[in-house]
Amino acid sequence: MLTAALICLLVPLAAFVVQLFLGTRLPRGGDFVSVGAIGASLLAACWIFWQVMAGGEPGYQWSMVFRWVEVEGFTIPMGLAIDTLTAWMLLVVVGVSFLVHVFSIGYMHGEDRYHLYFGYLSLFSFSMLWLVLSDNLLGIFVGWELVGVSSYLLIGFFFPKRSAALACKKAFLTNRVGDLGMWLGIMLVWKELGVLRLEQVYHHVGAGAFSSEATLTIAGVLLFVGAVGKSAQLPLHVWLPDAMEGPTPVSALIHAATMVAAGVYLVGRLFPILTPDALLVIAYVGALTAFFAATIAIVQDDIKRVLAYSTVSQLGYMMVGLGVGSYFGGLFHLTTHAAFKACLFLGSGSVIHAVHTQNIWEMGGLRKKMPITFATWVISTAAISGFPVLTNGFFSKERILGDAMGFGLHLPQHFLIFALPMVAAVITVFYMTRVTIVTFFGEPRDREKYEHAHEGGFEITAPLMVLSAITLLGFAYAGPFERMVTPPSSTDYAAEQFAAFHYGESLRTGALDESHGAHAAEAGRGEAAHEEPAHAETGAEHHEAPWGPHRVDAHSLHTGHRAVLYLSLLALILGVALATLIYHRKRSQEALARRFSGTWRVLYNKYFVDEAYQAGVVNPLLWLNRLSAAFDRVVIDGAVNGSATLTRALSSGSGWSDLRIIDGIVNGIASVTQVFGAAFRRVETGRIQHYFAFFLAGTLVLMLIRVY
Amino acid sequence: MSFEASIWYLVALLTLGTGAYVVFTRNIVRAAFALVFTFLGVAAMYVFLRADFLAAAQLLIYGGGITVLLLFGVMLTHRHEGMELKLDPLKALPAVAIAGGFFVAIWSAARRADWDLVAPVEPVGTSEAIGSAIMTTHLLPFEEISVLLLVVLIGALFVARRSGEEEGS
Amino acid sequence: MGNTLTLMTFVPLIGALVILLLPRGRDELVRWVALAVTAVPLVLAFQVWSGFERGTSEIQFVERASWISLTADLGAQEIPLNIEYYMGIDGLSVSMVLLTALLSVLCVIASWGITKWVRAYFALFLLLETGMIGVFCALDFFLFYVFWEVMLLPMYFLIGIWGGPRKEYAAIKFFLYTLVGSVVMLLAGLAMYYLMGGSFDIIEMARILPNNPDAVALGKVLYLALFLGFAIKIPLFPFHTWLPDAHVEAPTAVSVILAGVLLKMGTYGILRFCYPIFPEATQWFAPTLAVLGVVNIIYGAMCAMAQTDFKKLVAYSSISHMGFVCLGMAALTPQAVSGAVMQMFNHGTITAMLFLLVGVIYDRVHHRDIERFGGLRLQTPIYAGIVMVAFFAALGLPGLSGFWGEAFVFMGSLPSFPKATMLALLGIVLGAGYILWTYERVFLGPLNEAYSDLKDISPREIVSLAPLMVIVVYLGVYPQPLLELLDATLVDLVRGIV
Amino acid sequence: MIGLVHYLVFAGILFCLGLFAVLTRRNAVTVLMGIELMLNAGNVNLVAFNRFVGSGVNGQIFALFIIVLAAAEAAVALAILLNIYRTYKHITVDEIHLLRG
Repeated sequence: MLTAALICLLVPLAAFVVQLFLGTRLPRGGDFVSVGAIGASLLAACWIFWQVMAGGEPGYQWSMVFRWVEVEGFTIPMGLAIDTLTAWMLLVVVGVSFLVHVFSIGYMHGEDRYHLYFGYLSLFSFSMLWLVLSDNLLGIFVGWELVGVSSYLLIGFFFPKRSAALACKKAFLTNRVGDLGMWLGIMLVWKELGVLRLEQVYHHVGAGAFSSEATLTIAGVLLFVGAVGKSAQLPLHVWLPDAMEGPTPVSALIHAATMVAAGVYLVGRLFPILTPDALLVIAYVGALTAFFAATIAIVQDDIKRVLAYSTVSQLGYMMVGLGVGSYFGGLFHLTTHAAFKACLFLGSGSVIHAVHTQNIWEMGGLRKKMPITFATWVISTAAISGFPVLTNGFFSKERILGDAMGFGLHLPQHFLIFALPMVAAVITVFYMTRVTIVTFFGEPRDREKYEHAHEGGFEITAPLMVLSAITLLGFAYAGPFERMVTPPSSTDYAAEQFAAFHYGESLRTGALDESHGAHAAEAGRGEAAHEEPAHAETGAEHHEAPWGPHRVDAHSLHTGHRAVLYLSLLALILGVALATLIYHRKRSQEALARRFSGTWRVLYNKYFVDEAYQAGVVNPLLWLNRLSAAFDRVVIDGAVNGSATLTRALSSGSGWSDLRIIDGIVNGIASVTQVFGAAFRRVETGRIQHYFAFFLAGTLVLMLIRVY
Repeated sequence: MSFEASIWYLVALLTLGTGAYVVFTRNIVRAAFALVFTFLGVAAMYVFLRADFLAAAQLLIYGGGITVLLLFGVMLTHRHEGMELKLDPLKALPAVAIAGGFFVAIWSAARRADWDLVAPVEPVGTSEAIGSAIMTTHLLPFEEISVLLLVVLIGALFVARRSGEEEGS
Repeated sequence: MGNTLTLMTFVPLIGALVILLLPRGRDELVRWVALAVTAVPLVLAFQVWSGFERGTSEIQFVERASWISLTADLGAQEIPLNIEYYMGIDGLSVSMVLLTALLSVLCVIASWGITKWVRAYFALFLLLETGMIGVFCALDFFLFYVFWEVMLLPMYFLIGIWGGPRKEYAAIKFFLYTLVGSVVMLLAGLAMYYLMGGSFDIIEMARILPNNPDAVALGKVLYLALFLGFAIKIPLFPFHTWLPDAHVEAPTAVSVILAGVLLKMGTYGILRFCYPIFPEATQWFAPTLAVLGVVNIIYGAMCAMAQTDFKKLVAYSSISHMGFVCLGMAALTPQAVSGAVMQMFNHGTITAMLFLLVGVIYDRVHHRDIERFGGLRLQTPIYAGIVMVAFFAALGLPGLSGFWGEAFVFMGSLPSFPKATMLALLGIVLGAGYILWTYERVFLGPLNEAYSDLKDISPREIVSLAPLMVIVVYLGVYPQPLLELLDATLVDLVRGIV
Repeated sequence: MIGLVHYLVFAGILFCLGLFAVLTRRNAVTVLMGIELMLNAGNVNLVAFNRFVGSGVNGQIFALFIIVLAAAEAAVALAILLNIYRTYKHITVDEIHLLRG
């Protein structure tokens, strides 16, 4: 297991190093190196997945720890840990990454710095895997930042374009603000518990080591802020739409499937230690984001921006899922979303590759020219809209909405948590169908581009087909996912696991499972695989969140699920009808804009959030900088130079006084002596006799004195 | 007054007279000749004081040497200049005052000081005593004075040579 | 093993003399000799590093000889004056000595381009190196002060003669600032000398003075006096204006040394003198130091953001980074203080890289105005890559050495100053801000056609940068070697205070 | 009897005469003569003292030295005079004041 994990982790890193230094010299720009590397990781991931699933136990846990920083004052352990959630995440991340690599070969063909692109992709894969595999908060944070850097590099790949340069900077800085919150959270945990490894954190939290629930909530919320930054939730979502400046496969990989999912993964990891009101905060943020982003998506005319906002909205869904305690709903939606959103992005990539424009109003009627892309696009759109049974999206989305409904019914004052996502569901269907119609149906708006359009090569169409296949087979892996992936509850971890740090692999099958098993049985989950499509009747089992924050009773959950089933069908139909009604006829963008001018303008400008940030945060900061620099120059330097001028003034003052008074005296004396001198000078007549006479006079006087 | 005293007075008077003449005469040549007589008077005084060697030396050096030297000086620097050696009384006044002052000082000192006189002993031939003294106790000054004379000799020659020859060296 | 430290300190001095004797015209020869001379202390430094016994906090490589000893009857009592030549290093100074030796070699390589009075330049440089190593090894206050001044003088000339346009002003300002500090420091030193009854030995002072009643009474005043002298060097907020000027005007190699080593002397001094000798004054002053540290961080970052001169920006970033060190020191927990000392070492290497890189671009275009650059990454990809590594290290990206220093400082200082740490955390965002903004303005975006002929980084420059990059990456991935060096000493230091 | 006092008075008068000559005469040579007079007065005093006070011939030797010196001094003085004469064409003491203060 250790070797598999290390292979999976380190091979992309090796590929990155190879690309960085040897990239240009390798044939075909070394893309085969990166693809090979990610292929190896995929194999390793599959092997791990198979190993974990074969184990059959939901709480399967394997970890390898080594003392990384060991000093008298403190020790920082760093290690890898694989449990069922990691196995799934590995599969998702490496799977999508592999498909994106393949897609990139076709898409990025002929770009300069081709080798660097693949290098950065490998770096991204490495950091994402590190994040997923790491077993402690600090490790996750390291992965967090590395992922941030690789997204910076990838978004800024077309850096000669000024907009790309700004976008990558904006992405990194917004992430950094999120990381600020996460850092504080980690430090709060370190301060309170003195330990960072997740298992130990669960254990200590379970044992009530936190000073007070309030601080635990604050810690939870702070860590969630990190997730908000990374998964582009409401306050910090501004970077994701701009991140579309990067190449499309990058958007597919990073901004659809993996990186943005990291936030949800973190919340998933922290699930056991999140207090009820922390979860509430998460749910609200999720709901708001879902609704808010969906509305903006309606009016976007750049195909990638539509998908970007849809991603933000879907992430909101996942947060709502986790917020209301539906561990399975949130995380499963993450996996399904990864699949169909990646497919959508890659689809848009192939469209852009074909018509060389991102503006949907310059496309139209492409379904005849690009059948495969069209087909996969429709499947993924169905998935995101939650088309029942056939698509994986249905399972995850319904579960979230169902739980949210149940939550809403159970705690009516939080009804908004259900209402917003429900409305967002309708809007999602609406904008997805709008994009589909404008792009693929109707007559081509730009004849010349339409003629030029053609289906991409095998590297482009293959990934699309694979992803759409995964989307369709949703029902197959819904059951196993639900059975295997259960949150590690803090109470179950026996203390002795953490007694001693150990180096090397410790395959704990024994100790943990039976204690966890007991929990599973008690939860009353039937063993039967969940093959039957209709979801409603499985509602019998009631699965309250492990920590039981909300203790949502079975009844409200039950009604919730049934109601949601009908509501979502209704939403589906409503959305599709509305969109076709509006967009089918050859309406142009301006016509529509005029009709809804007011709301349209607000939505189009993304609620002026960017402008607000610019005015509210960036400009005052810049102004403050100029002020402090000026202050630095004027005041401090002023003080220093002031003291210098002061001393100069003093010195000149003393100089003046020196000149007037002291010099005066000296000159006075000089002039006096001068006068005497002059007087005496007349004495010096130069005639010897006078000298002699004076001399004698002197001696005579002396003699007289002497004698008398 | 004994015979000797009267001769002494005579000689003293003679010396002082010629001395005054040297001082007050207009004619510088006459002054020079008067100087000779003054030196003779002083030599006589030495004889009275039983310093015979000294008298001879005085006569020899002063009488012979210095007066001739002065005459040379007079002759060389005197040719075309008038004899206007007049004495302006205004300048004389301070000089008289100082000279008088000095005389009074000396006079009073001489009179009031009680020299422990010792009975004048009849010295017999001082030259032998002077000779031995020069060669023994006063050898150093004697040597120095010889060096001095040599230096003066050269110096005088050097200073007094014709201005033309300076560049010669 | 006996006299490694003395050798290490005085070989550069001898080298300086040798260089002065070399014939006038032979610049190349002078450069190679200088390189050889600086290589010697580097080898010795490695020997010391490997020979240094981790895990113990007592002084190693001790060399002790009586230097000046006479009994002067000063007023009432008879105070024997004995100043010893007492050299030794412990956890705190071993990393600094290594840093100094390494940076000196790199700076000699970096100053290959100096053409004006080459001999004088290298002689002064080697004298500077002697001063620096001496400061870190001296354990006798008098000897420490002598080396402190020896280090100060050549720096003044190096800036004053080979500097940029406003070099005289900058040199004078630098000199006066540090001099005022050192004078106050000397006063404090003499006071300690009398309190000790006639000995300058720091280790003795640390042992005796804390429980000497009148030393405690005077503690605050002496602490502040010493602190002022060192605060100017760090530089802390009110005293920092000399740094940007000195950096902007100094030639590349000199500003590398200035930022890489001289700034660390301030914090080193505080940790060597103020902390062990005046424990209760340290505790009394700690909150103020924390506040000053945070001010340094935020203020430095904001000023940096407003700069258009590349070098001034890096100078202000140094102020911001040194703010972290002060915060770490103020927190008085073993983790924070070891974080602070780690940050000192890491910042030394990272800033050295930054200044060398600024030097590279300056040698080519002879101006440092960020606004006039643009899209250089197209023209000089390798250079842009190295700058990116340096920038992200300065940013505190995990996986590069900058992160660990800040990480430990934050972790350590949160318990003692929660609010200050949160503000300091804002610093890392501001830091990210001005660094990426600069990177974007200089390297990204369309290529500024004025620089289409710019040639990429030369092998010589890469040689001077390579060791630093290796260190930054290695310590970033695995900080243990540096941490185990300084840990024992610092834990003792903090235990002594708290 | 001719006592010491007589000689002293005689020498005093001679000395004052010489002094007066030096102070008033305008011709450098006469000034020299005046100096010679003063020197002789000095000598007389010496010899007189030697005769009346003490024993031995010290006084006389001293006088002898003075005589020799006087000769040397006269020679040098005249040499200088000649030089002055050659440059000034006159040797009236009043006009020679090159070294004026």
